[in-house]
Amino acid sequence: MASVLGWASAALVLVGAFFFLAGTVGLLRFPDVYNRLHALTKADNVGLGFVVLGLILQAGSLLSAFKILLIWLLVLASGATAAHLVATAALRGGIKPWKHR
Amino acid sequence: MLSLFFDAVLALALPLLAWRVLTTRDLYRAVILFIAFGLLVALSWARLDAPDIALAEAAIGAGLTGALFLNTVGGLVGRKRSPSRESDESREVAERREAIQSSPGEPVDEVMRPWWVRLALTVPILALGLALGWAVVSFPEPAIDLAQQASDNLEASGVDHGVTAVLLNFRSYDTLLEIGVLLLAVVAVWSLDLGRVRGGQAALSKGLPVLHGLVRLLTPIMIIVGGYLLWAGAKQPGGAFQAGAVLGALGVLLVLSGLVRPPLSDGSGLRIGLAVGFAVFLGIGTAVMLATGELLNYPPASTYGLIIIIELFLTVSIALTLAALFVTAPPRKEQGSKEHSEEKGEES
Amino acid sequence: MPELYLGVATFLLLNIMVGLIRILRGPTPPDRMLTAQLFGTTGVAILLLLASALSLPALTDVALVLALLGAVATVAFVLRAWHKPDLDGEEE
Amino acid sequence: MGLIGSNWLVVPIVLPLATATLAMLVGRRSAPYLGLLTASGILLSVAAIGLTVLEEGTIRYQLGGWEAPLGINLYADGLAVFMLLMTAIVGAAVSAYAVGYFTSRQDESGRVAGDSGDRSGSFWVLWMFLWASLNGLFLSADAFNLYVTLEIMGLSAAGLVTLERRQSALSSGMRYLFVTLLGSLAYLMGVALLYGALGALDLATLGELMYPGAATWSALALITLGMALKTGLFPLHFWMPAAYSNAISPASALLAGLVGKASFYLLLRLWFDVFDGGLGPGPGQVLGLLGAAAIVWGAVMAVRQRRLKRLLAYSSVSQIGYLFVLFSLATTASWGFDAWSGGVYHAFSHACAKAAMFMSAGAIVRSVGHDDLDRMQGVGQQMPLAVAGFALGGVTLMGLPPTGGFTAKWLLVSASLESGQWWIAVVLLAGGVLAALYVLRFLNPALIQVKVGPVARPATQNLEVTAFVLAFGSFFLALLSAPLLALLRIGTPFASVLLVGTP
Repeated sequence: MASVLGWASAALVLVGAFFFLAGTVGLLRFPDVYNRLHALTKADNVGLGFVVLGLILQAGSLLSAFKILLIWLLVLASGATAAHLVATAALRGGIKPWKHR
Repeated sequence: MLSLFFDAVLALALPLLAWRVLTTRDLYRAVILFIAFGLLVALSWARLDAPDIALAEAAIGAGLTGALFLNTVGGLVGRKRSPSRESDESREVAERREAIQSSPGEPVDEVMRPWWVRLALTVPILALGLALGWAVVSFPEPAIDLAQQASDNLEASGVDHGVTAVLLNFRSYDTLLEIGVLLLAVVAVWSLDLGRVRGGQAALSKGLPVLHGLVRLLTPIMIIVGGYLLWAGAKQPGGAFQAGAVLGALGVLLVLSGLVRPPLSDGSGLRIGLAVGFAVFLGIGTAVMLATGELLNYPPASTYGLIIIIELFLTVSIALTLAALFVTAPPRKEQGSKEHSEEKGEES
Repeated sequence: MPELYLGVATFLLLNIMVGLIRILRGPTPPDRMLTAQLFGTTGVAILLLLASALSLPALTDVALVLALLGAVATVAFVLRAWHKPDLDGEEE
Repeated sequence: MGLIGSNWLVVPIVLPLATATLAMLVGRRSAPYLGLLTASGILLSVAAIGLTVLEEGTIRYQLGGWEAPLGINLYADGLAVFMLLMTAIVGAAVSAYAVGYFTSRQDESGRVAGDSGDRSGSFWVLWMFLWASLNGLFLSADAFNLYVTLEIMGLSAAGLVTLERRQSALSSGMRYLFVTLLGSLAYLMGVALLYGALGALDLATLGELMYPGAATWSALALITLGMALKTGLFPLHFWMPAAYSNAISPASALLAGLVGKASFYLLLRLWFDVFDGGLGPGPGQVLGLLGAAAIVWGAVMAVRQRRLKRLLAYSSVSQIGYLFVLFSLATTASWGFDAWSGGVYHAFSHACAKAAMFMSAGAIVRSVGHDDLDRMQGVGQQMPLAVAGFALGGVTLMGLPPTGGFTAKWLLVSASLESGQWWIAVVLLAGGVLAALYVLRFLNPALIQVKVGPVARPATQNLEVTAFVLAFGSFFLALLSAPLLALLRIGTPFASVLLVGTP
């Protein structure tokens, strides 16, 4: 049982790491700020989400599991808000969205 | 092995990042690099097994300092907009700035550094670096182990966490004076009379409701976390500084989002709040002289209680100090509408 | 398990290093700011992994503080630092 | 010693701290009274500490009840009390001066300031913090605690410079802040190295464990560099003229009189108590050479100035040189104590004289509305007391008897002759001649009789009187040499010399 949990946890953490990688690649490769925001939120929501899930499986106590979950929810809320604010500001600041030609 | 690799990446990244922060001429870029630098420093403290400092660095280095710098850069841009036509030289500087700028509104460091200045600075700094490295490598085994002495006396310190014991008992005099530095910092900033220097104006008109929603969500959580850190400080990493930093960040958020009017409503209230931590610390430190005969020598029976009382008030003052440094202007006696209209007048 | 967590933490740290390119290149201030935002999230993940790998529960608190304050710099950037060039470019 | 006896030691630190907090809360009306009350309290406590030290020897005080390496100690020996006394006298005079300075609603150049009340409130908070940090620095026996006092000192001093709301004051205040932060950071790095190598922060413990090695040599270099920068030793004096001349005059008096002396004291304390006389003769010679260069360079630059306050600032560059000369003279040879006490005595007499001169200059500038040396004709007629105060301070700088400057120079010159370094004596005497030249740069035009009609000038009597009284005190400081030198003997690092040589 413990080893199954361990494997699951390892897999989840690795999936999370993959999404962080995807976020970083997107950040570097995407053409404008709005597209990059999209990549960024993948890392925020999904990447950290999977890492947190993996760690919760290994968490020693209910309290620490709850704390880790709370951290993820916080990042989710502030990440979404920050992305929204940056996008709005960029739009107001006159940065034109990229269009594929 | 792996941990060694992690540390190696950190050790390489820190000087590289520091160098980029210092040599970057675009101020936005420098500030954002500095935020990243603060994050890596927090990670380093975590690796060095110093979670107390990692906590403080995460709150102040990666969070609040970045916000303060961004506010300042915004203020600089606002300043630069207005007259730069005093002389030909400044126009030249302005033109060069235009040329360097990659995007409108980006402030650029204008100081030109000739090569010989760089050389003259590089040589002694390199020498200093080498001397420091040599010195650290040649450290002997110290004759005295203060850490051991501190943990030997932990029992008598009234708390169970070594860092807190050092800060509020063994070396409480240092901490008392450092709290004085915080109070002094606010007075010094007020003496600059920066009342009318504000950061740039909001770059968004829509989207504020979302921000307000976030702030309303974060407010209770930050208060709880601040209280948790304060309470935890007696036996694990945490304490007044970390709790104060979290609550100070809350104050900054409230000020920024406009949910609290900048010069926190009442001048004398703010002054009392800023001074209360220092005053209580000094008062208790002096009062215990009557019982034990020495400054800051708490009576054994009430040590824990006194430390907790001091920390509670310190948290309030530290939080207010951080928020007040963000607002910069001293509170005015005649408040409210006038202040607000002044601000409006500047913006239009 | 600690080795795996440590490995993933190192991988995430390398991610940050690569991401620095975006801060250096920009081209616009919002690009740089959102990269810093990503770094904050990555830092939270690294700290959580380290807390588990090194059995230092205090690092979870560090991650919590980082998560709480992650948005402060971004909010300051949007509200105080970045100007609307089209609106205040020609004042006075 | 009774309970009260040893607790006198914390009064000069705790009292101004409490006043600073109160001054922040009460209105600007009562802050000056609080300040004067504190000044008298500090004078009283310093007198009590001085008497105790004279009678019973050095005092060690355990803060928080913890013993030395773990906790922080305060330590009062003759040198510490000497510096406390200097600070108390100059501080009390500047406090009295500031009461008069801030009651009129005008700034330095005679313009009516809109909110001098706010400035007055900030002044008292900053000055009380500064005073507490100075006293704390002189009494501290802990390397890290010294850093904390340096931090308070630098921040409050920078705040005082920027109280004058002109662009020039703001920029020189910011530069001063950066310089002082840089100096403190260098010091902190040195302390970190000492802690890493020796494992302690208590000065006495560090002194016992001291050994010549990579870490201690680097620490010595960093600490010396930082403190030389903060004191303004040539060629690290670049920030001084602007900071001293652009600040409001009470702040200039405090900076030139006291703040520079504190970093010098710190260097002196560590150099002889911890680093064993500089870990060899070489480093002291370097400092002595720089000091000699400073004496000449500062004086020559002072002669060439066209503005009164800049002249005084460059004079400080020169006078600081005298302090550093002692490092090349004070050895364990028989003249060691003479050189050491001569330098320290010079710190005292210069603090009083230069503070008094800046105070006189402030009164003059406020009255005539400028500090242009070429337009000072007839000032002597209108403000005899201020000019007299300036002249008395000037005589101290020249080192003529019976001033404190004379005692100091006598001790230094005799030490340099005894040690065979006669060239130092030449520089010291040349510095005195140059001082006469630059003092006359002001006195010459000021004492010219001119015909002027009655002009409405702001009342500056308070300022003139306080400046004159302080200058008068410094003028007769040589008469107090015997008790003051007796005080300096208590706990001096040159005790062994004293036993051998003639007192």
